[in-house]
Amino acid sequence: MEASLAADFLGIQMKNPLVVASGILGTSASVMERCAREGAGAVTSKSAGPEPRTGHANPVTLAWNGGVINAIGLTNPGCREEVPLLRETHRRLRALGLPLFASLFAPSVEAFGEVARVIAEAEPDLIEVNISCPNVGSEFGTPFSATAKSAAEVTAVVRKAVKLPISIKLAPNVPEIGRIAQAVVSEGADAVTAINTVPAMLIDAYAGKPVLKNATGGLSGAAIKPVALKAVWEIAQMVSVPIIGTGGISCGLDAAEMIMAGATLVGVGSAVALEGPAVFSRINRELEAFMTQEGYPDLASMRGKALPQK
Amino acid sequence: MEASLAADFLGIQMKNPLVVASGILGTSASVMERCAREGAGAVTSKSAGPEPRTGHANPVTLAWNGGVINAIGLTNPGCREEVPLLRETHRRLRALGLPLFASLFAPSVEAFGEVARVIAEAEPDLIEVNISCPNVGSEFGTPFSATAKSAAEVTAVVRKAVKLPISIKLAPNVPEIGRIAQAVVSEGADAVTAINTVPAMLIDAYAGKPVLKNATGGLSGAAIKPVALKAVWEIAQMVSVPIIGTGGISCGLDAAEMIMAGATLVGVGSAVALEGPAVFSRINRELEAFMTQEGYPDLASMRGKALPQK
Amino acid sequence: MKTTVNHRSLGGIMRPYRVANVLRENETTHTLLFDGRLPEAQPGQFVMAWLPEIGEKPFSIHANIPLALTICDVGPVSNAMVNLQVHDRLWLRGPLGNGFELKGSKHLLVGGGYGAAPLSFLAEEALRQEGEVVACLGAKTKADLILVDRLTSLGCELRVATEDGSEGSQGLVTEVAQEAIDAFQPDCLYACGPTGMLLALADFCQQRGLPAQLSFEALMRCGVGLCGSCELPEELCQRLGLPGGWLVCHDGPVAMIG
Amino acid sequence: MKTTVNHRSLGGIMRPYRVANVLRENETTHTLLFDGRLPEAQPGQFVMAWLPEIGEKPFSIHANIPLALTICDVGPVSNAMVNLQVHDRLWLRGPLGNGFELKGSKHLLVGGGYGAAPLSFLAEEALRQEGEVVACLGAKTKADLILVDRLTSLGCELRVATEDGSEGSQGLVTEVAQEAIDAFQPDCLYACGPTGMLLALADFCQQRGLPAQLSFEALMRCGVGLCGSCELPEELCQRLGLPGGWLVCHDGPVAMIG
Ligand SMILES: Cc1cc2nc3c(=O)[nH]c(=O)nc-3n(C[C@H](O)[C@H](O)[C@H](O)COP(=O)(O)OP(=O)(O)OC[C@H]3O[C@@H](n4cnc5c(N)ncnc54)[C@H](O)[C@@H]3O)c2cc1C
Ligand SMILES: Cc1cc2nc3c(=O)[nH]c(=O)nc-3n(C[C@H](O)[C@H](O)[C@H](O)COP(=O)(O)OP(=O)(O)OC[C@H]3O[C@@H](n4cnc5c(N)ncnc54)[C@H](O)[C@@H]3O)c2cc1C
Ligand SMILES: Cc1cc2nc3c(=O)[nH]c(=O)nc-3n(C[C@H](O)[C@H](O)[C@H](O)COP(=O)(O)O)c2cc1C
Ligand SMILES: Cc1cc2nc3c(=O)[nH]c(=O)nc-3n(C[C@H](O)[C@H](O)[C@H](O)COP(=O)(O)O)c2cc1C
Ligand code: FES
Ligand code: FES
Repeated sequence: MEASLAADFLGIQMKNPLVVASGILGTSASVMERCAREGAGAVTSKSAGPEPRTGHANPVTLAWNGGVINAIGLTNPGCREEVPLLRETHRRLRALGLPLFASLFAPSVEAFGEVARVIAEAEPDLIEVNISCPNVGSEFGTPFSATAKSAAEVTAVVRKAVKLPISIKLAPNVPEIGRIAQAVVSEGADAVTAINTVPAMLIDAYAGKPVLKNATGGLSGAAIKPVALKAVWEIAQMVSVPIIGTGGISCGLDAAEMIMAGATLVGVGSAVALEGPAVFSRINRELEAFMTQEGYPDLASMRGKALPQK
Repeated sequence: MEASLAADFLGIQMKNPLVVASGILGTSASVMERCAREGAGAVTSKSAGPEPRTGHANPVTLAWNGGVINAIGLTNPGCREEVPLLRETHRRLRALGLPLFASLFAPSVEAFGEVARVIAEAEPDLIEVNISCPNVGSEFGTPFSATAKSAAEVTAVVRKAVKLPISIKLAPNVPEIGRIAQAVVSEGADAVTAINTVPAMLIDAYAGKPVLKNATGGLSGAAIKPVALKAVWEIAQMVSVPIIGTGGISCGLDAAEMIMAGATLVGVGSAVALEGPAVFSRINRELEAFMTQEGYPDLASMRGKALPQK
Repeated sequence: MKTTVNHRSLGGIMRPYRVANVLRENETTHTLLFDGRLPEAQPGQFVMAWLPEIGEKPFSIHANIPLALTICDVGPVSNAMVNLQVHDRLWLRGPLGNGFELKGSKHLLVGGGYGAAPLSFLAEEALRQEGEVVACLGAKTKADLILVDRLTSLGCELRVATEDGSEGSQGLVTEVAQEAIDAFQPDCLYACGPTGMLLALADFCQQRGLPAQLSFEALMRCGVGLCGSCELPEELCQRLGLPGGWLVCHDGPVAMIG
Repeated sequence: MKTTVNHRSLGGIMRPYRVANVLRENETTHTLLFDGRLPEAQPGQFVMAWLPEIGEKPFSIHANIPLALTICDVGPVSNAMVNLQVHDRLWLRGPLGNGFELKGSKHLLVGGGYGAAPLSFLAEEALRQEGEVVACLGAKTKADLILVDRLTSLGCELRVATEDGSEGSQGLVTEVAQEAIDAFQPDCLYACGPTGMLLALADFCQQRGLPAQLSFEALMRCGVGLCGSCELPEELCQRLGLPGGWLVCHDGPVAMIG
C-alpha cells in the first residue's frame, strides 16, 4: 500500500508536508504559484516589514559546502504593498488546494503588532513571525529570538493583534532553543518554525575581505541539517504545538529524519538552488517511496520516532 | 622573501600559529609529541575534569558533509592523573620548542577553580578553560558559555585560582559571542578560544533513531568554518586579547582567513581526520606559500585584515 | 542521513582569476581575458563577477579557453571592471544558468550591444560542429559595435545594422534579422540583447514557426534560483509561452521558444 | 575560501546494509554476507558497524564482493550482530584504516582466531595476482577454527595449529608460522590476531629480516584518528620500530615492520 503524504497542520489539510521556506521565491504570486504547481504542500511568502526595503547589495548569496550563505537583507515591498500580492497569491494557491503562510518581520516589538495587523488583511492561513533574521543586526540590533523574554514579548503583541494562527520562527544560535519555544507557546503561538539560518560569514583570503557585502550572513542548506534536527528534536520535547522543521532538507530521507525529530511540516529553502522548484516533487517522491518501503502508512506514524521514548 | 610563520602569543614564541585543538589526540604524551613533530605550533591536551570519565558509548563520531559530529563526552583520566601526563608531555614539547596548552572543564563554578589549581601544578604555558562542551548537558546542564554572567563567573574563579595565563573557550550557539568574550576578558581572561563545536545531531531515517549514542553532539570541521569565522570576527571587534580561532580550518587559505578575521593562533581539530597529524605541516606549507605569494611578510601583517576598517 | 548535493552545483564558491589580457572593443567595452577557465562552460551561460568592496554583477561567458568576459561600462561595478589591468584579480562564481542548444546546422545569431559576447562563444561552437552561421549585430552607431572582426574571422557571415547608418544598414538589428531569416532559412535563431529586441524577434519567429533561443537579462542577486529577483514578468512569460515564475538565473538566461 | 575535503574521506556516513546470508563458522562466529559493497575496500581495512540502541564496534572486512564480515560473539554488541537474521539491517561506515600491501609473490598469512577474516580477503587478492599463498591458522581447539575450508578452497596451502592438538599440529600458530617461514621462504608475512601472537611474529621476522605486516586491535571510538583512544602503547611502538603516537585506526590497523 502506498504511504500517504497528507498532512494536517492546525486543522489545515495539506497534500504533503513540504513548505517553501520564507525568503525562497516568495516574492510574487506567479513564482509562488509555480512552487505550488511543482509539488510544494504550502508556500511561505518572503518576510514583509513595515516599509519597503531593497536589502543588501551584491554579493548576497554564496555557495558553501553543499549549502548556502546569504545576506539578502529582507528585500520586500513593505507590508501595505504586500497585502494585494498576498491576496492574489492566496487566490491562486486556493485554486490549487494549497495554504499560504505569510511571513513578516519588524524592527520593534510594537511594530510587529502593526505589521501583523496589516498582513492579516490578506487573510493568509498562517502568519509566520520572523524574529530571527541574522542579516539586519546592524540596523535592528540583536534578533528578538535571542532570549525567551524578547521572543515572548513579540509573540504576545502579535497574538493580540491578529486572530489568525501564528508561528514564531526561531534562531539556532541560542543556548536552549527549547526554552524559547516554550516561552512563545505560552504567549499563544500556535506553532513554531525552526530554524532560521545560522549566523556565519565567508572571508576570501586573496581579497582579505568578507565576501558578502553585508560582511556576515546566515548559513543554510546541507551544512546545517544536523543543527536544525537538534533544534526541532529539542523543541518537540518541550512543547506540543506543531513544528515547521526547516534547515538543510534536500531529499526524502532528510524530510523523514526531520519528521522523526518531531516536525509536523518540513520547510525547504536552499535545496531549491539544486534543481529549482522541481525539488519539491522529488523530495515528495523520495519521502513516499521511503515510507512505503519502510511500512509507514502516514506521517503521523513516523512523527517523533527519534525522540526519547517516555 | 619567504614569509615568516612565527607567532607571538602572550609572549610565548611559537614556530607557527597552528594549535592542536583540545580533544584531538591530546590523550597521551606520545601522541601529543607526534603532533608536535608533524608540524603543530602548540598542542592542547584533552579537557580534564575533576574525576575520571569514560565518556559516552559508541557511536561517538560521525562524518558529516566534510566535517564531523561528535559526542565523545569528555573522556579523561581526571585532573590528578592528568598532571603527570601533562608534565611528561611538557618535557617532550619543551625539547621541541613547543608550548603546551592544558584544557580543563568542571561541573560547577567552584569546581573550575579546584581543577585549575590541580592542573596548574603541571605548569602548562596556558590553561584553556572549556566552558562550552555541548556533550555533557544531560549531566552538567547548560554550558557556562551560555551567558555572559556564567562565563564571567567561571573566569573569575579560575583567575583567582591560578597565576598562569588562561584562555576561555566559548560556544558558538549564543546570540552575541562578542559580549561573552568581553565579559570573560573583563574578569581577567588573557585570551579567548573560539569556537567549540556547534550543537547538532544526526538521525538515521532507516533506524528511526539518533545515530550518536548520546543522541546529540557537536558539529565541527569544514561545515562550521563560516560560523567560526564570524565568531572570531565579532570577538576581535570587542576585545583586544589574542584569539585562538578554531573551527573548520583544513588548509592554508582557511588559516589565512581565520587570521584575517582577527585570530592570533589557529586551532585545528577535525581536519586531522583527513590525513592524520601530517595535516599540520601541510597547512603550514600552504599558509607560507600563500603569504609569500601575496606579499605578507608575517602573521601580524595579515591579522584582522577582514575586520571593518576604523 | 544521505547527503544529496549531487544534482546541480550551487554555483560554486567565488574563485579569484587574474586578468591576463585586455582587449579594447570600443570606448566603453573591454574584453578581459583570464588566466584560467571555468569548469565546463556552455555558450549562453553566465558568471557572477565580484570585486571586493565594489560589487557583484552577472556577465555572459564570451569564451572559456581561455576564459573571457566582455564588459560594457554602464555603472559603478562594470566601470571598475572595465578598468582592470593585466594581473589584477576578478572573482567569479559559475558557470550559472542554462546555455544555448545548437539545433540543426543553419544558425542565425542576433546580437544587440554587448549581446554579441555570448554569441561569439556560440558561433565558435557552431562552427566547430561544422554548422553554417549568419550573425546579425546591431548598435546605435558604428562606435558602439563590438566583436564584428572577431565573428568575421571565426567564419560567420556578418550582417550589421546601426540606428544612424554609420555602419551596415541603417535601422534596427531586428530588421536585418528578419531579412536574414528569409534569405538564409535558418534552423534556429539565437539572440541576446535588450528585451525589446528579443520580444520583437520572438513575435517574428512565432509567426514563421522558427524556433528561437533568447537570452534575457534581469536584476540578479542570488544567481541560483533562491531570491526571486530575476523573475521574468508574468506578462512576458505569457507572451513568450513560458511558464509563470520563470527565473532568468535558473531557467534561463536562455528561453527556448517554439 | 577553498574547501579541501578531497584528501581522505572522513570514513563516510553510516549506511544501512541488509544481511543477505549468514554462514555459521563455528559456535560463536558467524560470517554475515550483505546486499551491497563498500566503495573500494582493501584487505586489512575495517568498518565500524552499528546497531541502533546497541552499539558500534570495528570489524575487519572479510570480503567485499559481496561484502562480508566475520563476527565472533564476545560481548553485547558482537552478540547482537551474530544473532542478525537474513534481511536484518546493519549500519556500516568505512572502509577505514590502511590495508595490507602485497609484496613479492610468496605470501605467508598467519591468523589467530577471527584474525582469519581479513586474511581470507587478502588471500583472494594474492591468488588473483597469481601469487603463492601459505596460510597458518591457529585456535585453542578444533571447534574454534574458522575459515579453514574457505582458505583451502581458494587455493592456499594450509597449516593449522590448535593448543590442544585437536586439529593440525599441537601448539601455537606462531610455531607453525616459524616452520613455514623456513620451509616456504616467503617474501612477506601478513598476520592478524591477538597482540601476543603479533609481537612474537614481529620478533621472529625481525631476526630473519623478513618484512611483516601485522594487523593490530585496539579500543576504537572515533575510528578516524581524532580521539586518541586506539593509540598503540608507546612501549609496543618502540619494540616494533613504529613512531610514537601510532594510531591503530588511522596509521593501521596494519603496521608495516621491517
Ligand atoms: C545573464 C546576464 C548576462 C549579462 N552579460 C553581460 C555582458 O556580457 N556584458 C555586459 O557588459 N553586461 C552584461 N550584463 C549586464 C550587466 O550585469 C550590467 O551591465 C551590470 O550589472 C551593470 O552594473 P553596474 O553596477 O556597473 O551598473 P548599474 O548601477 O547596475 O547600472 C547603471 C545604470 O545602467 C543601467 N543599465 C544596466 N544595464 C544596462 C544595460 N545593459 N544597458 C544600458 N543601461 C544599463 C541601469 O539601469 C542603471 O541605470 C548581463 C546581465 C545578465 C543578467
Ligand atoms: C581493527 C579491528 C578489527 C576487528 N575485526 C574483527 C573481526 O573481524 N571479527 C570480530 O569478531 N572482531 C573483530 N574485532 C574486535 C571486535 O571489535 C570486538 O570483538 C568487539 O568490539 C566486541 O564488542 P562487544 O561489545 O561485543 O564486546 P565487549 O563488551 O567490547 O567485549 C566483551 C569482552 O570480551 C573481551 N574481548 C573483546 N575483544 C575480544 C577478543 N578479540 N577476544 C577475546 N575477548 C575479547 C573484552 O575485553 C570484554 O571483556 C576487531 C577489532 C579491531 C580494532
Ligand atoms: C536566500 C535566502 C533568503 C531567506 N530569507 C528569509 C526571510 O526573508 N525570512 C525568513 O524567515 N527566513 C529567510 N531565510 C531562511 C529560510 O527560510 C530557512 O529558514 C533557512 O534557509 C534554513 O532552511 P534551508 O536550509 O532549507 O535553506 C532565507 C534563506 C535563504 C537561503
Ligand atoms: C572528537 C572531538 C573531540 C573534542 N573534544 C574536545 C574537548 O575535550 N575539549 C574542548 O574544549 N573541545 C573539544 N572539541 C572541540 C574542538 O577542540 C574544536 O573546538 C572544534 O572541533 C572545532 O574545530 P574543528 O572544526 O577544527 O574541529 C572536540 C572536537 C572533536 C571533533
Ligand atoms: S537571481 Fe535570485 S532567483 Fe534569480
Ligand atoms: S579510534 Fe579515535 S583515534 Fe583511533
